[in-house]
Amino acid sequence: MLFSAENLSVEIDRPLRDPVSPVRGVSFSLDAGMTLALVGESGCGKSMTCLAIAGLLPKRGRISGGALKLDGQDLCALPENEAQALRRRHLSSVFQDATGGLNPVRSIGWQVAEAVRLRKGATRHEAQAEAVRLLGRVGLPDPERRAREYPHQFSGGMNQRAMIALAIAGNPRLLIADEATTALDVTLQAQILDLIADLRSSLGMGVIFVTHDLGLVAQTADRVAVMYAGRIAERADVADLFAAPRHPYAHGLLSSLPERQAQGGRLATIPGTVPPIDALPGGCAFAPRCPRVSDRCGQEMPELALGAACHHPLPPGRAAATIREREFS
Amino acid sequence: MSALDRPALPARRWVWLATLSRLPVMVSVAAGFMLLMLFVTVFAQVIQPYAFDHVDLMNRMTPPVPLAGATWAHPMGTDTLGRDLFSRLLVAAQTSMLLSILGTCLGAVMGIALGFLAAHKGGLWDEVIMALVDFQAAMPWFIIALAILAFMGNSMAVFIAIMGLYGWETYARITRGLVLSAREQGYALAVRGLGAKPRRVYLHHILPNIAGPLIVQLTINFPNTILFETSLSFLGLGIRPPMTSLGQMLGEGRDYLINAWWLAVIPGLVIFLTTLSMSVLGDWLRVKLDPSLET
Amino acid sequence: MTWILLKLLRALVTMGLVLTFVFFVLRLSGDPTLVLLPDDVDQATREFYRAKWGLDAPLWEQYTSYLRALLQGDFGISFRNNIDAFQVVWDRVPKTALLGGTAIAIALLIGMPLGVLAAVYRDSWLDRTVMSIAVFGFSMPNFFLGILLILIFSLKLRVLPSSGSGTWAHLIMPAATLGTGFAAQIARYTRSSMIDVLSKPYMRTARSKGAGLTRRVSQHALPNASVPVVTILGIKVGEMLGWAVVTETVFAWPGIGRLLTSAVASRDLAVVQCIMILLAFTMVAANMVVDLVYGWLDPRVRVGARAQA
Amino acid sequence: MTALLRAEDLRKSYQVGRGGLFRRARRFNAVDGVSLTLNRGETLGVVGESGCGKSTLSRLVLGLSPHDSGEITFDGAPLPDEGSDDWRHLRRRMQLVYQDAAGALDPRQSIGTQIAEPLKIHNLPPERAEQALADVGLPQAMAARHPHELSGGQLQRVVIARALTLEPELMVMDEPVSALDVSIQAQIVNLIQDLQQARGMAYLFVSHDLSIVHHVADRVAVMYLGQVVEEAPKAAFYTRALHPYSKALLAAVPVPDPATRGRAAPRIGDPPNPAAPPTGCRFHPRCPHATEQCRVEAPALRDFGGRRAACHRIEELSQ
Repeated sequence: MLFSAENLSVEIDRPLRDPVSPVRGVSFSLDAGMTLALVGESGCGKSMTCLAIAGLLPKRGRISGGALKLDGQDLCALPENEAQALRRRHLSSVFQDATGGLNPVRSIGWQVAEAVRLRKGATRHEAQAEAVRLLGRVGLPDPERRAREYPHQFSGGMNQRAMIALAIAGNPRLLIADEATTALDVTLQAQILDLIADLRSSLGMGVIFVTHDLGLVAQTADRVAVMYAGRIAERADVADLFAAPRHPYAHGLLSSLPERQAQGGRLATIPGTVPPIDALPGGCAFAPRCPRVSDRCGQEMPELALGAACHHPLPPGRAAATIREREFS
Repeated sequence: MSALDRPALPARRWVWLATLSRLPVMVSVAAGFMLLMLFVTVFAQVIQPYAFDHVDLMNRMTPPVPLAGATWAHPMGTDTLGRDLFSRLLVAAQTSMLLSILGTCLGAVMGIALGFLAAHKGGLWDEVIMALVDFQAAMPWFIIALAILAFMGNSMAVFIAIMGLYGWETYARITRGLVLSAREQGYALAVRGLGAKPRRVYLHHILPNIAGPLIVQLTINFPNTILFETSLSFLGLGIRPPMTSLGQMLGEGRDYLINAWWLAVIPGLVIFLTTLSMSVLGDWLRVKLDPSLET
Repeated sequence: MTWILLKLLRALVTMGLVLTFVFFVLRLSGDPTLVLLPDDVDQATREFYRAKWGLDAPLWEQYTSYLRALLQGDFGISFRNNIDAFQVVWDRVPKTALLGGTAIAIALLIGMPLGVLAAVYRDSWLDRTVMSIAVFGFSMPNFFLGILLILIFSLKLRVLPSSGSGTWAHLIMPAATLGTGFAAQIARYTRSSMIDVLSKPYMRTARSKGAGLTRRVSQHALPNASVPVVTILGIKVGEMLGWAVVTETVFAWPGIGRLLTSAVASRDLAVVQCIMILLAFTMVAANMVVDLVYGWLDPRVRVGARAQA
Repeated sequence: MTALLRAEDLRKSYQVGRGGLFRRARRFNAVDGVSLTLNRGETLGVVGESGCGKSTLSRLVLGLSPHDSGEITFDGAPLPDEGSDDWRHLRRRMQLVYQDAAGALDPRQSIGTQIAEPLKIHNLPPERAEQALADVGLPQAMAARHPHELSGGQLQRVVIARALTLEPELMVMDEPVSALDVSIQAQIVNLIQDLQQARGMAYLFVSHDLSIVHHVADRVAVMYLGQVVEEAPKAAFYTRALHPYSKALLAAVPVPDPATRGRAAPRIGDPPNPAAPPTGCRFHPRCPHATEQCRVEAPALRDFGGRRAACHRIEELSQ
């Protein structure tokens, strides 16, 4: 196993108020060459999970519990500098805003070369050559010249390619792509996804793919973890999830997609809104919006069992369409 | 008025009270000092124990109270002509405050009006006003003021005009920027799209939304205006005898540093405390009113 | 290259406007013969001097001949001591340049690092201390600070000379007086600019590369944060020239400021005019330098605004 | 029956950067010769990627920003000049809802005041405000709140309610659900459709999301770099698009079904700078079927039996 998160929790301190926990007991694992999708709506804790793994939590945030195992070594148990060294060597991230993610006063080549030097300790000259090679590898035409240009001279798509070049510098083993294609147009998005898939198989990386777009999940992931209010609601193989989701939230999410509706009809919806993380209901956080809710849900937090954290999961393998008719209308 | 129109007034009033009770100590002290200064500005003539220009050659250069040789008749001592320093200080503070308030307001009104005009009219208006702004910013205004005052002589009107012209360009630039960006904000566009006339958009929506940053600018500018006035008077070019201002007192007192340091230090201290209080208040207001300035 | 030419053109227009403004303000504000000549001279003498100084011509002609003279580098004759006004002013330039340069150096060397530290350790005791000192620093009227320094170091402790110039000891107090407020402002601007930059996504990118704090600050944040600070520096040069006049007066520092106050007192029109033109030129030049530095710091300006592909 | 909205050869350009002293500023044709019609009660979906001019178009047809050339008629009459009294009166009949609901509301005024504002402007009975709030499914208590206290979905409901108070005949929806979460998106889409059924409004529905447009639109127009390249009834468009760009767009949509994996993404490269569009057919540098003719000659929008497309090679390619 390449990487696993075990019962990961994150806490954020707030001035004059109690700290909040945007991530509460999240566990998943992935192997080399595999893509795990973390999917959920805004505020579900998927991005915070990524930042915790990458060691990029904001100043006031910290990992408050659990373990992050990279090749069996627990990053949380190691001394800070050793953990950061391991992360630097083996782990890298690509974020949504590529243009903002690149330093406007440094050339693209300088920035990629810096990543090469920091990860591999190459000489300045080697790093420069490697940067040009990487820029070519991610599909930038004329990388020699492009390396000397600045982010404002690039289009959004080119900047995202440059960010990917920066991320794969030094052949990391785990790539975290946090909404990496969200800001891009569909035609570009498709090409960037192809690039990531291609790099994954040629470099043998594990990929944690964070998105809110279930279409992207279906197209890219091997395994999926659906998050809701800081916890994993459902964890499954991609085919199983889309064929027969077990958690009512995952089911509701899938049902609300226009693609999965009869034409012209109304879309299935999940009533209500996501509760703010500092005012979560007791028990299951989804209970107030859940069509299958019982008294037990309001009192007892369901544990993740057989892929779904729910006291009343939908039965496995049942055709989703019939349930939708009955419960989400 | 429909039921929907009723704003939640009681709740908001409560918020204000709560904020007042949670003021940081420094801010409370600064606010207290500024209130005191305002009180002096209004009532200087009422509280002064002597006329500020009352000469008493028998009691010259008596020191202020804690020092040896001081009398309670002149708690802050007297100057070289035996005039009561406390009374002079009150009147000087009044003059300085009045001039600075007047100057700040003149500059603000002019700048804000021109800024609005530039943003609203656009085109040539905008170009001309912004050229004026650039020009004003490119002139060493303090030095020009110095020359004008020296050559035009002791005219209060000229002095006030110069104070008013000081700093207007900052308001103009800020107002123009704020109006332009507020107008591009969704809400202004949306209200226009509902069929509102420009007057409604400006008065009901844009002005309330940009008032915060403008007030902040006012508090930033006020200490500068005080320094502007006191510096000119210090050099003997602003307020001149027989009138007095804090800068003028300090300038006079400077010649007696060796024998009577308090003649310079006391007015200096008042100037310093005023600008300091205003800066502290301004910083606090800035965080409160304009979160965009301090992320 | 176009933008440099445009800047140059703009600077020229500004200079032209300043020259015009200075001319009319000074000519309209009083008759120099009334001030310079003794009260009891007769009208004929007065007229003689008016003619001699070219004050009898229509204003428009005075203005054109004034511009023509300026273009030839002729700033007129000092009314008081009958020598070339430019020479009188130019002799004082090194003193003011020394004072101003030292003050700017103090401001940058103290203000920038403190601002950076305050931003990096934001909300810590260090930040609060630095920022409190900064508020004191820029609220302090510079003439008052000067007087306090004289009181303490010259009159009480008797370690530094209270006025004049010549030795390094003479420079310490005036430079400190002029530099303090400036340093405080630079510290504040640097801090807020750094705070802004530190929250930018590219700082997270640098972190995710594994760059250490020193590297992140020096290689990634500072080059970006210094852009607005440099802009402020250019704007503040004018303000500083004003403060220099006050400081030079307090310490009897024989620079341009001191010359200005005495020339103003004696209504030496040519000298005042020359000083104002020189200072305006300094400000315009400072803004040009800032623009150039700007281009050097920020490739977005340097490469020119090519629309995003 | 006359169409509710008709646009004929609309053009709008913006200045890019500042002009020099001796050089004209470059202009960027955001909308470059667009013609379309919208009937009463109908939904026309306008799709395209960023920079294609769809947002500009949505403001042009409402008269919110002036067009350079071309003609817009609303209910048979040309749009009055922007800012005139007629123009302001016309606001009652046409309204805009766009992506940034939080931005569209004044942060300092209560929801109630803002919903009632159009009624004040047009001297209409204030009761309509309560009705509108109920129509979008918000409780009356919401009226006392301020925008920052509401969630994204609620804000979008407020914006829709504010537009509804005027009982418009045309609503232009510019990416109305793009900023919302999936589950909230569905709620708003349903609301928009319910309102249309109840009130018979016509929608110009602008979106980059082809699946949502598929769900709500009757007809679809595809824009690319300021021009309409294809326009067709929904069913025809989604079953068989004619233009190569439409095909690429449809192929790139990530389908939420793992069974469709393994389709190769269309390799059409990065989009060009919209400020400097290519010659001839604007899609030719990215088009797999481009010929010499495409490089030099701009294709006209031609009729293909109830649908239109702008491509030189449609006949060959559809064989």
